[in-house]
Amino acid sequence: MSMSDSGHFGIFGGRYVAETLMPILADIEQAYAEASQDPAFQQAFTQLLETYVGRPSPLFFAQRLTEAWGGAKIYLKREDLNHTGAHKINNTLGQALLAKRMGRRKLMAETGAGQHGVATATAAALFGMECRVYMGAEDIIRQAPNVKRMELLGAEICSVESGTRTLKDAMSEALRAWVAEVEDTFYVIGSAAGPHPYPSMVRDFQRMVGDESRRQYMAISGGKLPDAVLACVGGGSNAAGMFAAFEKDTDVELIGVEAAGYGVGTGKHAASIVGGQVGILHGSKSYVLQSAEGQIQNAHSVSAGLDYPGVGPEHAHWAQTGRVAYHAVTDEEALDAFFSLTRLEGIIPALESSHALAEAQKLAKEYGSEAAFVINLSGRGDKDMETVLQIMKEKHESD
Amino acid sequence: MSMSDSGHFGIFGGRYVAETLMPILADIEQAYAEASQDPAFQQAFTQLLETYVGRPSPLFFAQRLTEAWGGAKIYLKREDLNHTGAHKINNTLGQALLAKRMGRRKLMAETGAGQHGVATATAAALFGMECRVYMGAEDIIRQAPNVKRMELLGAEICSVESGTRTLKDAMSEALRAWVAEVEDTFYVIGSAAGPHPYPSMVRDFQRMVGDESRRQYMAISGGKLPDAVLACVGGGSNAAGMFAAFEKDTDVELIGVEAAGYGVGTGKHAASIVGGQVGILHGSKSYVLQSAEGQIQNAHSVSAGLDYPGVGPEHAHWAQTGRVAYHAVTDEEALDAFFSLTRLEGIIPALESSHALAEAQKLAKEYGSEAAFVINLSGRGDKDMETVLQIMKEKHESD
Amino acid sequence: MNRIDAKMQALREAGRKGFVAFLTAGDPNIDQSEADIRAALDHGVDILELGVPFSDPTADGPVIQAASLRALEGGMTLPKVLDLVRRLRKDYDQPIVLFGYVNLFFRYGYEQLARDAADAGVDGILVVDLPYEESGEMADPLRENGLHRIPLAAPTTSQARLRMILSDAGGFVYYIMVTGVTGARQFVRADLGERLTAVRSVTNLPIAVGFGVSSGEQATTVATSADAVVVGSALITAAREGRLTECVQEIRSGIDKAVL
Amino acid sequence: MNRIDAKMQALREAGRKGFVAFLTAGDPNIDQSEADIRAALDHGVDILELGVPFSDPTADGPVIQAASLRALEGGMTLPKVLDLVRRLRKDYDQPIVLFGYVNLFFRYGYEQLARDAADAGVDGILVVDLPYEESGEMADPLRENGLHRIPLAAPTTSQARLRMILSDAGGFVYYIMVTGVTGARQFVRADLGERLTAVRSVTNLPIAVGFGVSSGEQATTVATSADAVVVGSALITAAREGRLTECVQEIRSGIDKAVL
Ligand SMILES: Cc1ncc(COP(=O)(O)O)c(C=O)c1O
Ligand SMILES: Cc1ncc(COP(=O)(O)O)c(C=O)c1O
Repeated sequence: MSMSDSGHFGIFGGRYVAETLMPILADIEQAYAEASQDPAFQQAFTQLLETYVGRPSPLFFAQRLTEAWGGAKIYLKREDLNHTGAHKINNTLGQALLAKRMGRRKLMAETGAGQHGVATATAAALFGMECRVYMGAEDIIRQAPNVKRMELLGAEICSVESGTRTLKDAMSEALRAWVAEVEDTFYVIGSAAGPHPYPSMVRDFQRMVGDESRRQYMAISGGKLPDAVLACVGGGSNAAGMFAAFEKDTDVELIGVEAAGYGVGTGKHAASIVGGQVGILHGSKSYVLQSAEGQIQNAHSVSAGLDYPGVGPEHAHWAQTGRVAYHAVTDEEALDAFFSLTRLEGIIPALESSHALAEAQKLAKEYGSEAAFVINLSGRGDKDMETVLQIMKEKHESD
Repeated sequence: MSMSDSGHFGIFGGRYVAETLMPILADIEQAYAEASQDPAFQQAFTQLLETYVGRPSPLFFAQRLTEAWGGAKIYLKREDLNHTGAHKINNTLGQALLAKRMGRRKLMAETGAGQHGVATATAAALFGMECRVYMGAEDIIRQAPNVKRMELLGAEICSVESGTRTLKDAMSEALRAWVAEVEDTFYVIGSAAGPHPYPSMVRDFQRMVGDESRRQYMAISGGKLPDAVLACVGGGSNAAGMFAAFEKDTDVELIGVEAAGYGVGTGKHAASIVGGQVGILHGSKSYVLQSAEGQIQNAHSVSAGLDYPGVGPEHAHWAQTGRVAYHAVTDEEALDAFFSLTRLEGIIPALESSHALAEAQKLAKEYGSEAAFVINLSGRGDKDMETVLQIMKEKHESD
Repeated sequence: MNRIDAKMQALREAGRKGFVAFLTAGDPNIDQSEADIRAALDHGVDILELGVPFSDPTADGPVIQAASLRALEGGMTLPKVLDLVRRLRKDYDQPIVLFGYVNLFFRYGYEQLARDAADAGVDGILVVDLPYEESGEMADPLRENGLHRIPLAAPTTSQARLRMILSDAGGFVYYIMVTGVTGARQFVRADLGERLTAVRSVTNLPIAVGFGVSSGEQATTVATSADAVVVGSALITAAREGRLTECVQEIRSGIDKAVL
Repeated sequence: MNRIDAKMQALREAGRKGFVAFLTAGDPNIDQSEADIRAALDHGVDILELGVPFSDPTADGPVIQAASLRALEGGMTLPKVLDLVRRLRKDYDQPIVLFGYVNLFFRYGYEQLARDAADAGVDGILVVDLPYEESGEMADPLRENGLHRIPLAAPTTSQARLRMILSDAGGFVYYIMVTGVTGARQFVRADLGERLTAVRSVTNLPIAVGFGVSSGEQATTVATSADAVVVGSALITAAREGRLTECVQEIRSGIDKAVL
């Protein structure tokens, strides 16, 4: 597992937090460095991934989608099949194992789509730990099923009423809370964002997604690599896990897909790389949606898990070096892709993942039928059904 | 794949349907017999199970549950991790492949918990077929998330207003509808029930659950077999798939768990074997909840998927020969087990599967810590969250 | 001679077509049901098909489902259906066929049922969900008690299958005109004549055609090729709307028009 | 000499403890904010910590979060904060420390900020979320412009770490009394004296203690071991309730009691 010692990715990353948190971050860094060298830790993690999460998740050739899009062959990495329904559980189990190793009995987390909250609550239940989840009041409404799951799992849910009442504010509130409970609580960050060592650690805990995909695709293709690998980018954890494994395969195009909301031009979007500037938010330097002065701007995306004005620092670095191309797709394009996968393959994707699908649809023809895309289907869409049905209803009424 | 030629299991089974349906049942029997001998069919099925469903599903050692119950080691067969969240998808893919082979473009299904409806709608989407699902009006309310999923998947949902407005009536209505559309529609029955060849065919399409469990347990235990295998029994498909693989291992106790609702003594239950008599319902002879005269009685279970007054005929036979022991657990016991698994292991089980867990809890001490149970966790409980939260609320209010 | 055979022979000799009326026994209660049946038998019905109400009538459409439910709520049971037959027999000699679902008969016991039914004056039994393959156990007791097992044939039934299922049947063949459940329909299938010719090629039994006939006009069309016409849902609806006699008369005259 | 150093030296020489007042610049609007600040400076405040409002103040409790929001809605920006300092400098010579979050300063540019702030009359800068390790880029411009980088120390900060983070700091050490965000609290931690002794063992800088002080009594207790007491949320609440002067006076006399 690789990470820069200072926690920087080029000019990005770092550890921009209140002094109170600095010592605990150093402790976590240290404990993680040890754990990642400890075969017992790795074995416990791997065993949980296999018997509890259900890994490896399959790589599925989406034949009807491929036909419909008329170009590159579409392979889906089925993180939607993981226990709790998204890639998030990989990371929370890793962090919970680390928390246990560090002797912590309490977990806390921020959540947007609720997937990370559910995954943290799940890990807490599994390890017999307490769990508190910070979630924006708006997201509590639009991701109701996940709220119910957290309740049943015994987590305490703190409704965050400040700001846009979405993921950004949940994370701010979580940081505030952590400062107060830093002595006994492990903060399980849900994406490859936040202060060092989180971006590297979360990437590492998601890296099996890419490693498996690479192995699976090579097995299917007789040793070839895919032409492009696509993943949606909110904070960037599912994409980082995917890209890390293909980073050195320079022939493989890596494409991160951000949420363009109503369109990057409208200012109502969540595309921090495509439409933001360098800034510092929630502990690290990266691309941020902000005013000219540096006030953080509200993100907008139909997808709660992408509705965040920042992005993990390694993505900022990959964008700057050009190793990964970042595109953005609108709410509407993502919804179209949501329906395509649902109706053509019988898989209801998360709205987050639908962004990666939508970009693949745009590029499929251009790449042609000789090409192959591996797309990370980062989660299932059960949590989004109410949102989608509501939009369908509104569309129907305005027709 | 084994089945009796006449479609009987001892005195049970058979084909008690209107004349109109007899020819199509013979066609299905024939087509299935051919398909089950055709390597291409088997290969297509296996491939879908691996890359689409996510098989094999893991066998998970539930350590905290084992400790809490203080006896036999608890292993869970994780059918909850399957695509769409239950064992039902195994069977619907098998039947949809058969329908395709027979040139049908339309599927229909009955559903109780909605899992089978979702699984059928999913298979229909995957194969580009039309799909109509019959569901009791009562179940449409208590399994709302699954109704949304079916809608999104493009299935037409027919609300059944007759009788108790649950699974029994949905199946009656489906049989009525099938008679009218028998020329172009394949009826995908959701359990190991109904007229021959469905009970055998569905058991065969679920048999990998048992085969995998057997292989996985042996790998874990160094070649031993578990002491007991438990599964909940509604119509009996998940249990049949499990038991078929262990049937000849006479040292392995097989335990089917029916729903005792408010208690078998109260008459408000769904335990057809434990509390019913031999009768004929929905196409086969088996145990049925009925009045002395033979009028079918209403079942009751908190779990929509078990809320059915009949049971697959092979179970009736296993009960009669004594190969499988059938017990029944109450709504309350099942709910307790639901919470135990949720809170101790971070797995929210289906209420159906919670019945099997509850029976394991009862037996764990008696068997002692040297013993091992393999329990089929037939599905996840996302669909049941509203029901459970509602019950929690009512309990809370009445306290 | 079984009353069904006698009636069919008489109709044939008179050059007439038969009118088979289906009514659910006990709908909406036992007394009114008996009055309805008597009215039907008084106004030109040749054969009575008496539906034994069942909780889960999977071959029936909404009208007969509702009738079954009313009858059950009205307290009707299989023994009481037999009592009703016994009372009717005092005043009527039209053949009576019990029409029902297998579970009730199975629970009652096939032997006992055949004995009690024959004793009450029943002439045949039609079990909707007991196809030929499963009917073995019931066949002997029926035969021993002089009751006909009335076979059903459907548009989906092949010639080979027809040959099999009609091999030991008696009374008449109940030909299901539609692929679907019971209930009034507006049409008569165009190929009905052809279909019946196919049936006749394997049996000499008379053929009654049912499922869907609801008007005098349809009855005329059907009676043109069938030996008898079965009407059920339409009669039940008429009975509940207080115009059963008119409906019986309309069907009767519709049937009779076919042979003018 | 930097005004902070001068003030601290004067206090020490006078045997007094300092009163550091935190107010969010621009809360609830620019004019009222200026009036509030003047009132505070007029009634015994030794050092002004001027909060630069930020959209996402992750180290602040509800009171200062709300103040930031009001200030932003009132049109406050970093350049306007500097204008405010410039106006205050005409009438006051108390040291002024800008207190803010790194993103605003980063976007403004550290060089530019250091120049403009010094020019306006600012004496030090405290960046809540810019720990020692990340402060390198900002350190030179501040030094070159004669501004102090005010370091924060927390209860979680180890001795080794204290030594590092205080190595090139100036002005005073801001010691965070609680593990938690800003906001009024009812207690003073019992081991405060001990903690401060530990800090003093690695630095000669004076120590201001803040986070949670909200009453004259608490101020007395804190001032017993600290060189200065920082009060923020309590002042903001008082200002919004129209009793800022009273609150300033209460704190002032609380502090002064510590050395009687
Ligand atoms: C299914 C799914 N995909 C993607 C994301 C975005 O997060 P990340 O960019 O860290 O993968 C989320 C966040 O909640 C999610 O739930
Ligand atoms: C998760 C789950 N388990 C069990 C059942 C009961 O069916 P069966 O007995 O056929 O396995 C259902 C039915 O819906 C179900 O959804």
